[in-house]
Amino acid sequence: AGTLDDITKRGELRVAVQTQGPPFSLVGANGERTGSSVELAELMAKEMGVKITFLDFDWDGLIPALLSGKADLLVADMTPTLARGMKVAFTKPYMYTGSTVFTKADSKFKTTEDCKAKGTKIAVLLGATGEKEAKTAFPDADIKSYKGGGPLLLDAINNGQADCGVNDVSAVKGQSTAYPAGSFTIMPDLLSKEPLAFATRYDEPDLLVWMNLFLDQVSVDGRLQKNLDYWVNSDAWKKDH
Amino acid sequence: MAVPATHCCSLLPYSLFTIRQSPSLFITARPMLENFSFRTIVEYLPLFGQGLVTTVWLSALSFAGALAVGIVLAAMNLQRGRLFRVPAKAYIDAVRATPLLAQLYFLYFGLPRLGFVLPELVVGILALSLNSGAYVAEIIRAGILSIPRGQVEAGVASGMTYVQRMRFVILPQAFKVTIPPLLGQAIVLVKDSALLSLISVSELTRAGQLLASDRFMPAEGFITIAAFYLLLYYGLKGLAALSGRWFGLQPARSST
Amino acid sequence: MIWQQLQSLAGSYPLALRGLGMTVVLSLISLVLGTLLGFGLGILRTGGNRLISAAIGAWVDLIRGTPFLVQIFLIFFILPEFGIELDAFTAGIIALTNLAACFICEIVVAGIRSVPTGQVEAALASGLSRWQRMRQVVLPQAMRIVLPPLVGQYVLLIKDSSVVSAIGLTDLTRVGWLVVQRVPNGLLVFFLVGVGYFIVCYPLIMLARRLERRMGAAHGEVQL
Amino acid sequence: MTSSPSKNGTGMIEFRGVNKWFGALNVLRDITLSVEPREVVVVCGPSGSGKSTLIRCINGLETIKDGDLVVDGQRLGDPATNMTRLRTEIGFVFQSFNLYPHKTALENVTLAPIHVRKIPRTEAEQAGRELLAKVGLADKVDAYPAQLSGGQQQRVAIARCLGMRPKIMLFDEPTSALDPEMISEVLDVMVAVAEEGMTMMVVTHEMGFARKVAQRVVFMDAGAIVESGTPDEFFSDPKTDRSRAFLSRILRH
Amino acid sequence: MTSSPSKNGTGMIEFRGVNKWFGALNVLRDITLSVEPREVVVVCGPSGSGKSTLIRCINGLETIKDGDLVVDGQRLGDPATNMTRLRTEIGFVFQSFNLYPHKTALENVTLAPIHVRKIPRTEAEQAGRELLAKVGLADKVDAYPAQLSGGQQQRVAIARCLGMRPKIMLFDEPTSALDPEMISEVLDVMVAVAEEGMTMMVVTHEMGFARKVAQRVVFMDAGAIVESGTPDEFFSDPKTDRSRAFLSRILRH
Ligand SMILES: Nc1ncnc2c1ncn2[C@@H]1O[C@H](COP(=O)(O)OP(=O)(O)OP(=O)(O)O)[C@@H](O)[C@H]1O
Ligand SMILES: Nc1ncnc2c1ncn2[C@@H]1O[C@H](COP(=O)(O)OP(=O)(O)OP(=O)(O)O)[C@@H](O)[C@H]1O
Ligand SMILES: [Mg+2]
Ligand SMILES: [Mg+2]
Repeated sequence: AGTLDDITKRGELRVAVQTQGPPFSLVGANGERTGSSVELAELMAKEMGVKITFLDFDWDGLIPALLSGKADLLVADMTPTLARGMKVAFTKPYMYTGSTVFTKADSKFKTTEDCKAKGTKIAVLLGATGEKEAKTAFPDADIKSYKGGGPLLLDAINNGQADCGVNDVSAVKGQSTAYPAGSFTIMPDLLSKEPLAFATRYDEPDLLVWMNLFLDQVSVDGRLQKNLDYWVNSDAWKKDH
Repeated sequence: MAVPATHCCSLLPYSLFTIRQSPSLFITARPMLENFSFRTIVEYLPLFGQGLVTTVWLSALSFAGALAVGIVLAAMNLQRGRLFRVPAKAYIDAVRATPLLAQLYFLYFGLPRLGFVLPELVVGILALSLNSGAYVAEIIRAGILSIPRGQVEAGVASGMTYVQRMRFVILPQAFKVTIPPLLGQAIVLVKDSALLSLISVSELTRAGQLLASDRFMPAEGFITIAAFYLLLYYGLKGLAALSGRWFGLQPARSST
Repeated sequence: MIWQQLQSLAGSYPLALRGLGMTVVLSLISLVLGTLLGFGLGILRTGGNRLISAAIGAWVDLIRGTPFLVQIFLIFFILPEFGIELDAFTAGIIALTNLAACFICEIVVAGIRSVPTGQVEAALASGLSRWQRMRQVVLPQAMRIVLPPLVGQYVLLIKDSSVVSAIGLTDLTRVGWLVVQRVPNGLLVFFLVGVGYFIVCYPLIMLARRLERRMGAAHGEVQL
Repeated sequence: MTSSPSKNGTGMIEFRGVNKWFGALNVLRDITLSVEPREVVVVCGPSGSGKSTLIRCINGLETIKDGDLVVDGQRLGDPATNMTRLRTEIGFVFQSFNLYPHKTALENVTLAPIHVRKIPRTEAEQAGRELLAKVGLADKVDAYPAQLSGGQQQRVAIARCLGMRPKIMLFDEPTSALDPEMISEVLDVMVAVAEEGMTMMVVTHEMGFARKVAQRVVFMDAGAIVESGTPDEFFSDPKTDRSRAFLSRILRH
Repeated sequence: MTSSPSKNGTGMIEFRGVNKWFGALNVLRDITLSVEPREVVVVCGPSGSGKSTLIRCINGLETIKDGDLVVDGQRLGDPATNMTRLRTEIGFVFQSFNLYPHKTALENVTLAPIHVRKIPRTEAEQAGRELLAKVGLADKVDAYPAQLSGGQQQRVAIARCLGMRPKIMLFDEPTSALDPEMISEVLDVMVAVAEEGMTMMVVTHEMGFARKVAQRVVFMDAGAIVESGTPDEFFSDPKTDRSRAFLSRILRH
């Protein structure tokens, strides 16, 4: 019996999420779990005809949850690197984003170039691809990796603990909306182009095939685009959550 | 990949609260242990080494700070006058009743609002010292109070000042009593220092987490840091035993 | 802006209450179980059987010497590989109970050892059995030494319970992390989390103080 | 009353060639001594001579290395001997009282009767009150040890022993930690117990007590019994130099 | 030797109408007493009568409520009096010795001279060794208190006092925790100190000592000085019923 059969029998799709902040995964004002990735996962369960159970781990628990079989799949704003691909099976990318540089609006760092100065304090998220990007893009800078999600990066920049932040552009845009407009300067240029994908295990090939099929379908019928337009490419979600 | 489902009897009651049985749970696949990669650990060893070094000196500095804070607080707490005692007690209680995480953020995000932007390491050491200091203060107070009243009086009677009594009579004796609980506190501090990874201090736990997030090898990462912490634990225990023996040169009990 | 953040936070109070509830329930159950187990281990450890006491000592060292995060990780994610599958709540309870038991064991051992040998000899001389000696003579006297640090340990364990968020339980600290995504003010959010813990822990600290004073006074100890 | 060990083992307490070591220290050297039923023996000697060790051996608080020690017909160290049972027949009054600080005077007295002898609580308490009254503490039944003076504590300790209705009572310097007024309180109680015909071994330097109730005085030095005789013989005409020197010092002031 | 308080305040220790309360308990009642330089006064009385409290007041271990207490010309409780300085002139030997368990015998003796008197270490150690030799402990200089017998500890405590070269020495029941042989060791040392002309107040029930060296015996009861006189007067012809009853009890055995 394959994983899909198990899921059908169980009537439940178990999805591990990481609540890293808007726009991908967050807990709304009313305590409900929502976000771009979360809605995609819900859509998946709906197409499977089963109910969905979210397992909310912090970063330390996310990968073990998938590997140990506590979760069927993993939905987070995660970049499928080749090293990671040695351990888990990624779907094909469902969107592309990239790391961007942002600074406090009134700081002396106006461009990405400014941040390359020696000793600039660059805030990144621990373990995120932004951390790698920052190390190559700013070899002379002082890279500080934080844990706890994108919003705390913004908080650190806002408080002056670091000069520039590097994080996923969609996350930065989504999360900066919690501040008064114009608090941050977000550089227009991207340090890199990064795909985002979902992950499952290599011992669940059927589920992987299905998920890829799902991504194809929702791209073709526009549901994916609708989701991204609402969550990622605008701050339309702000007024609802 | 999947190993055929063979039944395996669980050692513990299946679940005390919710019974969530799924067929895949009966598979004896050991994805994390079977594929446990010592090679990767070795590859990451330099990183763990750096983390270990940071943890050690960070904890050592913080513990020194905690001792200083603790001694001052304990001294304040032992005064007769309320002027010193009340604030010391309030501080100790507040610190003990709230999590280190809250205290860390209080300093990390709070200090800049008052115009102090300090490096993360400094904030981290400060937070650990101030936090552990409250516990150390209680340990020292208990140690000092365990010294028989007659010892204090003997010091008083021979004309020693408060400071001389503390230095020659009370503290050397109290120190011996406080070694085991201080060891306990040192261990707590070493493990608590992992929390500093939240404010981008790169220590031992961080190295393990890196292995988990770069290579998706959480078991390798976590088990390795556990091994290193255990090493530190036994190191500290040995140190405590040594100092205990050093202070215990004299026979264990006085017959007074 | 602070005002707006506070408003936004106020809306999250059901979530916060749930988190607080989880913290309290987890701590309560594991403290009760941990205390029972800890006393058992402590009594066994002082019981005279070398092998048992060495085994307990080694286990206590292992638990005291490794991060709680790793312990909970092993229980929740690695035990299934040996066929022991636990849901997050049970795993959390087991991990916390074990942690509590090990620390409490140390406290109990210290308490038992503090009872003067003369007391044991008096009990021996009047023909009390091993268990009667423990129950009637040693434990009641050890409690004097044990109670204050025991209650202090409870406070530490309540705070340690926050690590359960690594296995997907939403306790008070975790709620802080969730809320800070929308209200990116670490200082404010974690100050409030701190207040939550304070409400639970402070009464315990007061209790420990009271016990310490009462026990001290009852036995005629003098202050410096 | 015999002053030499009986050969046939009818003694209540029989030491035969007992030796004991603490590490390299031979604390008891070849002790041979027999105490008859209803006999009162006083043990004296300089500090560190092994007096405490001697009587602690009798109820098994110390184990012996070689030689035989037979108490109430049962051989100590013999696997067939139930020590816990035997100890209920032996009362021990410690120099430092060792009252249970968390129990009242009455509870101290009734604890063992209730839990070891399985006497019903009401009955045990009745008996306990009578005993406390007998040692002059009728009004202190509900006091905790910390609320009692040294002499009162020592009397509770004696009542605690008597409560088990032992066949033998052992006293280890029962008055040395007391002040002069209290000493006489305690000695009065001990005299009363002795006169009821209890087998007793008493480590003490109270010569008045020895003269009054002891049938025999045993003088120890460096782990060995140096001299043994009736109080009159011993005090008026000590036979060895060591005992003469000792007596001269303790009687001098 | 005077047995009434001197009016002009030439006494080394002068109590004038001293009262002290512990809560509701009036532990010292209207004490008036003067001790001349080089005088040896023995204080006795039943337990709880306030003897310890009396001598503890003299070096300020207890504070007094009203009345005057003048020691070596300095009024206690007066802000002008440097208590720490004054205490270096008063040696106090505790009933329970209170030796520093983490220091050797020699270190116990030299600690205060070095740090309080600021005597150079080598000189202090030299003096300390001589003192320990004087109390018969030349071979125990490097022993820790736990390695000493009770009598030896008590002698170290006396040497520790003498090491400060005080003008006054106060002893609180220095022999009550000792066994008979040790009592005489300690008394011998005290007699020697007294004969060198030290001002001494000694709480004790050792009548031999009182007869031998005391110029005056003070009998206390319930916080008040009930009787005071030369040892001969006091022992042979006590004037109050209370002291007669007390003497009869402590002399009986
Ligand atoms: N547990 C022990 N380990 C080693 N030596 C011991 C122990 N107990 C007693 N001793 C030693 O054994 C000797 C005899 O001790 P014991 O207590 O029997 O003497 P004692 O005659 O009762 O003296 P005292 O009159 O001072 O009570 C002493 O030298 C003592 O130091
Ligand atoms: N710190 C204290 N608080 C309250 N009462 C006290 C305190 N110290 C002593 N007392 C009481 O004061 C009284 C006198 O005590 P003190 O120690 O002076 O008596 P003492 O004559 O030395 O008796 P003993 O011969 O037993 O040593 C006693 O009733 C005692 O209970
Ligand atoms: Mg003895
Ligand atoms: Mg006294």
